[in-house]
Amino acid sequence: MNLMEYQGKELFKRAGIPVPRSGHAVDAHQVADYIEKTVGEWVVKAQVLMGGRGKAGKIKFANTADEGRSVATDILATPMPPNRQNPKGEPINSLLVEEKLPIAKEAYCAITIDRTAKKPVIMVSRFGGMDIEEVAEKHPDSIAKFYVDTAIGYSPFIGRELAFESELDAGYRKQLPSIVGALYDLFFRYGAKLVEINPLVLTTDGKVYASDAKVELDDDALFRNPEFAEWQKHLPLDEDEQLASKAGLGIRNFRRFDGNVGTMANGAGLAMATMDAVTNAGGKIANFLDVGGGANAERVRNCYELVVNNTGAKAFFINIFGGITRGDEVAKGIVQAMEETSSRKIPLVIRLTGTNEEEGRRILAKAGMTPVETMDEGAKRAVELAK
Amino acid sequence: MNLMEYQGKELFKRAGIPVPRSGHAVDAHQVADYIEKTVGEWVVKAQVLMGGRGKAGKIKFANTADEGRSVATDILATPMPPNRQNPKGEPINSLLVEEKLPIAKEAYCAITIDRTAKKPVIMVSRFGGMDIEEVAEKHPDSIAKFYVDTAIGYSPFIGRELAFESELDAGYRKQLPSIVGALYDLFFRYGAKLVEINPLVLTTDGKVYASDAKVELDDDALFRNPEFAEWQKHLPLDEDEQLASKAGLGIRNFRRFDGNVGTMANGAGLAMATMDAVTNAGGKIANFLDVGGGANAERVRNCYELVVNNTGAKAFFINIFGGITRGDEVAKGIVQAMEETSSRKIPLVIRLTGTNEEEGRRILAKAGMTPVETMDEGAKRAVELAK
Amino acid sequence: MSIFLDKNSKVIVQGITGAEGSYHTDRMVKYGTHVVGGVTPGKGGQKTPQGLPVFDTVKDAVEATGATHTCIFVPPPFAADALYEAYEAGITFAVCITEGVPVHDMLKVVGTTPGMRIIGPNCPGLVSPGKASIGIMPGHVFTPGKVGLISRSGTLTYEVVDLLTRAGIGQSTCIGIGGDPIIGTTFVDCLREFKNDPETTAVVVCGEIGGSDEEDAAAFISRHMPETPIVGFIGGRNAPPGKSLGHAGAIISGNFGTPQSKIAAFKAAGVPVADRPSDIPRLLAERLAVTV
Amino acid sequence: MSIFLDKNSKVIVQGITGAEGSYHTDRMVKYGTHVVGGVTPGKGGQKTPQGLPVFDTVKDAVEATGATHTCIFVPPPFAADALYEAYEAGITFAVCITEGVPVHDMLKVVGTTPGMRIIGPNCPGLVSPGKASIGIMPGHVFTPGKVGLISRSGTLTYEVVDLLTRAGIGQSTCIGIGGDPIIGTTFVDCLREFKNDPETTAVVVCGEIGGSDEEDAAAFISRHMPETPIVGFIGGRNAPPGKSLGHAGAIISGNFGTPQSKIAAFKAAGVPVADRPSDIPRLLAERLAVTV
Repeated sequence: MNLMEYQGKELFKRAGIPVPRSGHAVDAHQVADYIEKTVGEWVVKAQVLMGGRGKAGKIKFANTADEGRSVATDILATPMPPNRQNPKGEPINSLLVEEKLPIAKEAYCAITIDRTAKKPVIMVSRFGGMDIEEVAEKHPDSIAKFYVDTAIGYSPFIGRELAFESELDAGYRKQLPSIVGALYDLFFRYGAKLVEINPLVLTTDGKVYASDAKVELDDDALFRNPEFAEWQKHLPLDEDEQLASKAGLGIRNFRRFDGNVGTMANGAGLAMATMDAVTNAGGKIANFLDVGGGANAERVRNCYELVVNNTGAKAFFINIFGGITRGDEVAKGIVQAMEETSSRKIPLVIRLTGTNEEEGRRILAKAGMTPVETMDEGAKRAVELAK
Repeated sequence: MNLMEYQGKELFKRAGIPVPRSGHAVDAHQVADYIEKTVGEWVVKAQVLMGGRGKAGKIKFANTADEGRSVATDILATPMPPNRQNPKGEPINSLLVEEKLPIAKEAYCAITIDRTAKKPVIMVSRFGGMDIEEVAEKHPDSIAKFYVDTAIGYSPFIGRELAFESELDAGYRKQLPSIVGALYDLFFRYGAKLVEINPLVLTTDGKVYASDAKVELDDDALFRNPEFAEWQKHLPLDEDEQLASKAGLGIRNFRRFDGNVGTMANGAGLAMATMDAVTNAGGKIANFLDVGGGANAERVRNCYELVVNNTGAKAFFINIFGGITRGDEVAKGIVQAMEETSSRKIPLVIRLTGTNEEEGRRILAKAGMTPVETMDEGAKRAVELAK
Repeated sequence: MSIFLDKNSKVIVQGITGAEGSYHTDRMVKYGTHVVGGVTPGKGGQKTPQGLPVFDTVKDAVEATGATHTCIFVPPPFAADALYEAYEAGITFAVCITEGVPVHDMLKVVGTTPGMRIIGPNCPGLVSPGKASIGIMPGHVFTPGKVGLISRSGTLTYEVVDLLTRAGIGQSTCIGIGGDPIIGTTFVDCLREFKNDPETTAVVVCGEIGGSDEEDAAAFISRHMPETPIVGFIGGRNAPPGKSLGHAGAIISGNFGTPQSKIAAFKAAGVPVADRPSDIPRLLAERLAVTV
Repeated sequence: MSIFLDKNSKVIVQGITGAEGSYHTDRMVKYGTHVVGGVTPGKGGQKTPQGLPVFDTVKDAVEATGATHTCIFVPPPFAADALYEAYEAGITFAVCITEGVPVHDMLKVVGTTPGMRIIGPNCPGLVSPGKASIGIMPGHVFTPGKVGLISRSGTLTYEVVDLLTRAGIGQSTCIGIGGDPIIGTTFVDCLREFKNDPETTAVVVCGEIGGSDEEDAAAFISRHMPETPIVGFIGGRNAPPGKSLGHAGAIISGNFGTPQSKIAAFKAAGVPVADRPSDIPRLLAERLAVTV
């Protein structure tokens, strides 16, 4: 779960990371109200998950309530424009009104997980306010890294070392160790996969603030902080994610494409291999669908309806290799789907092997269905049927 | 710093350890008031650091406000009687009025530090409500122990293992892992050297409560929780501790005895060896005094006055072996003390060696003082002078 | 020979009386695995339908049976606790089947349990064909032989094993290492073991998009196993970039993690990469023919 | 020979520009210790009055000088951080002089820094006479020789060393291990090193009341060093029970920790216990005469 800036900053505040004064607003009226009540110079920022807000004109300054109303109206008028990662753009549902900082320097600080080292890695760069990928390309040596021993955790020397190694302006030095420490606490306490401050601002009066906040929480750890379920409601799910969620799947278990061969498999690896098999057979895939481990008949039926009703599939290849998933349960689900559903019916190619395979085949046979033997065979057949 | 029961229970509450409802009262009137407002059956307990409250009649039951007033008056009427560890007893300054629990079972749970293993050790016994030393003697096998790996910390299986190994009543099982976990959090977060729940009560309706709370905080970690400084004010210091504190020493750096040879040394080890030397020379020691490492002239002077004005010393043996403490500073302090103090003057024997020894000797020589060469010689001379 | 697991490895099951634990214990026992008991707190002293003793704690189980291996079927919030319990009881090999374990739990566990090998989490376990199986893999597709198999995906493992078996190529040990961002045992860890196993003569590495495990494996092969016949496969080659499909392991990020990067790394290490799982047996046969 | 430290050990000082650090660095250098630099964050690039380089971080210092030993003079809240900084920079031997380090800080540090030997905290350091000194011990009382000395107390160490030197008995290495409840290196750790040091022929163990380090040492001696001439001393024999004198190490509790228990343990291990420090040289001479 990726958090919006205002949500990330709420966590920053709790962890003791200094953030500028701010107010969250859902319309231009609230923006004007906030500025009216709180004298100062302000920045109004679109609250979206996509990057590139500045370039898209979704961050604007305002010194009076009227200016605030006006820029807020501007920002809210159009959604975030699409980019490569987000081909549909993103609607803007709220704004953050934030104190304008007298910026002297901008730096970068983040903590994420290094899969190979199997450790949290803290990164600091003296180049802030720009895409870190760009920094990594242009100034690779400017990024200082520290791999944290999880048995020890954070200790202030880490922040000191990073400040010296990244050659941060001396003005950061005193404050960095405690800010990085607080960021590490947050990272660990809330089970984050990424926490990022970009830019980490040094003001002309020598203070350090997190001027932006990017937090990605581990979905698997959300149960430890039930309040995040509430936050999640305010986050935009794209249509695919909404559909997956409604069907009782993980939001990442379903994704649509332009093709006409529907696919479903158990396990992400097999589901990807199934898509590859359809492509290899000359077909175009209509979707990715991982039905998950240990799926029961009802889940299988839901998935059938999900694909048939929401994709351009003209044929449907169901590829199950049972392990924790049992063939009999899958077969029952398919039979139920075909018998009970009110959805349109499309040609079905089933491949069913592994755990309880025989029982599954018996159930399918009773309903007049004969599974194919291999994945390649099934893919080929489905591609033909979709033509 | 040892906490009173009511202070320990305040920490328990914060950590999420279930404790009975209670109110803290400083006189019989407040006890009656509390019971008046809160219907129930109550226990009134003297708040002291000494053990043995039950046997001393300092824990009594009360079901009405009148009973409460009466038992509170009784309890407050006399101080805790002396025992071996506390030869002067202890005044009773406040009371805890606590819900009377319907007790089904009593167990014991504690966490302390094992010096040899260099690990926290969690202990659970199915024998609660009695002295753990007594349990250790009579039922040594009933105490289950777990040495915690500090790189890992607490994990719930530890509580489960302890519950099974100590053969706790099954009623404890579900709740023990989280209670021990909370206790470990408290132990770690507040820097405790000991946390103890005795008894840990299982009620007739299947709930588990900490019915008593013993917490010893590490004095060296108090700076991390400034609020404890406030708490410390409510804790009784004995006279020696008060005197040490006033002289700017650690409360454990000064202790008086019945003899007539005053002693002072730098470092607890040398101070103890100095006492031993006086005893070996046939003398009786008037006090233990460790002036600490790196003492300056002013501290030395304060210590001189502390001994001369508050003990029965007829002679004073100052034994300094400089390391981090410098001989010149000590010599200056002694000279200042002799020249400026308004205190009575007693014969002084000085032994001064180690860091900056020559400079120190010069300063003493100027003031007409000649140090002895060895500890044994100094002790012998001081014993003679005290006769 | 095999790695990690053989007929004599003494295995316990944590969560043995739960639905999954009980079902798969039965299958492991039937496969021939030397399961010596299991753990469910509060059920110590009972017996499973197979007659296996149930203990309250792993410590009790290890003391009574001498178990060294464990298979963990517990819900995600309790997986780290189960791993630590196994570790403190002296278990040296733990397979964690559980899906959905918080990544920080695994970060901490892998950093603080030196000396205990962990397979998974979110993995199907491993099989040393004809000897023993720990986990949830369908035993009947395996056949004993000399090819080692490592895969990040569970069901894809079965698929590939099935193809190998049908092609008459037996396996020494097949390991599903799991698809989570932080796993106990990586491709490289497994390759190192296979390298030292005299009866494993070839290896199949089934990777997928995301992460850099495949690139690390290629580097290891090129340095330490240049002579060993090894065939690679990368799942998800037709996944569009920037989208995350299924488990977190399959997120493409940066230059690493793309199918192109992984295929290039394998090829640079002299490892042919199969276009589809069904090509694996043929490529392997070719590599074996060249080597032999 | 000596243990832990010799003329070639490269030493840095953490907190080198502070009052204590600066003063004792000067004394260490004058004693002949191979001090190669020091650390004070923000003062990197400066030189000390002795011309030693100052670095911003231990990592920088280790990279530039190859230091393996460190001496820590920082205030108590920062001692654990300083030890971790040394550990992560690859330092293998750390002396922590700081008094008043929270006991939980040390619990965690000693449990998570495998491979780094820590002396202290709240200790005076160690001296290998005629070679090098790390810490705050007054160098002039030491003389080179073959007796190892271990003590929980700082000033008592000087006292005993002074007596040995005056009696013409030189020392190989003298270590003040510190009086806190949790210390990095115990009597037993030092005894093990002395046992393996060919040029240490006898040892003096200066214990005190409280804790069970002396009892552990006696058990080790009886098992592993029964032939070595060893003399013991227990400070605080006249301290009344139940009272706590000075540092926490001197709290008497239970059966362990009393002077009686410690003296009995030493005697059972064949270790004579001196009634007063001034008896130590005589007892040692007697033990040496018997052995030789």
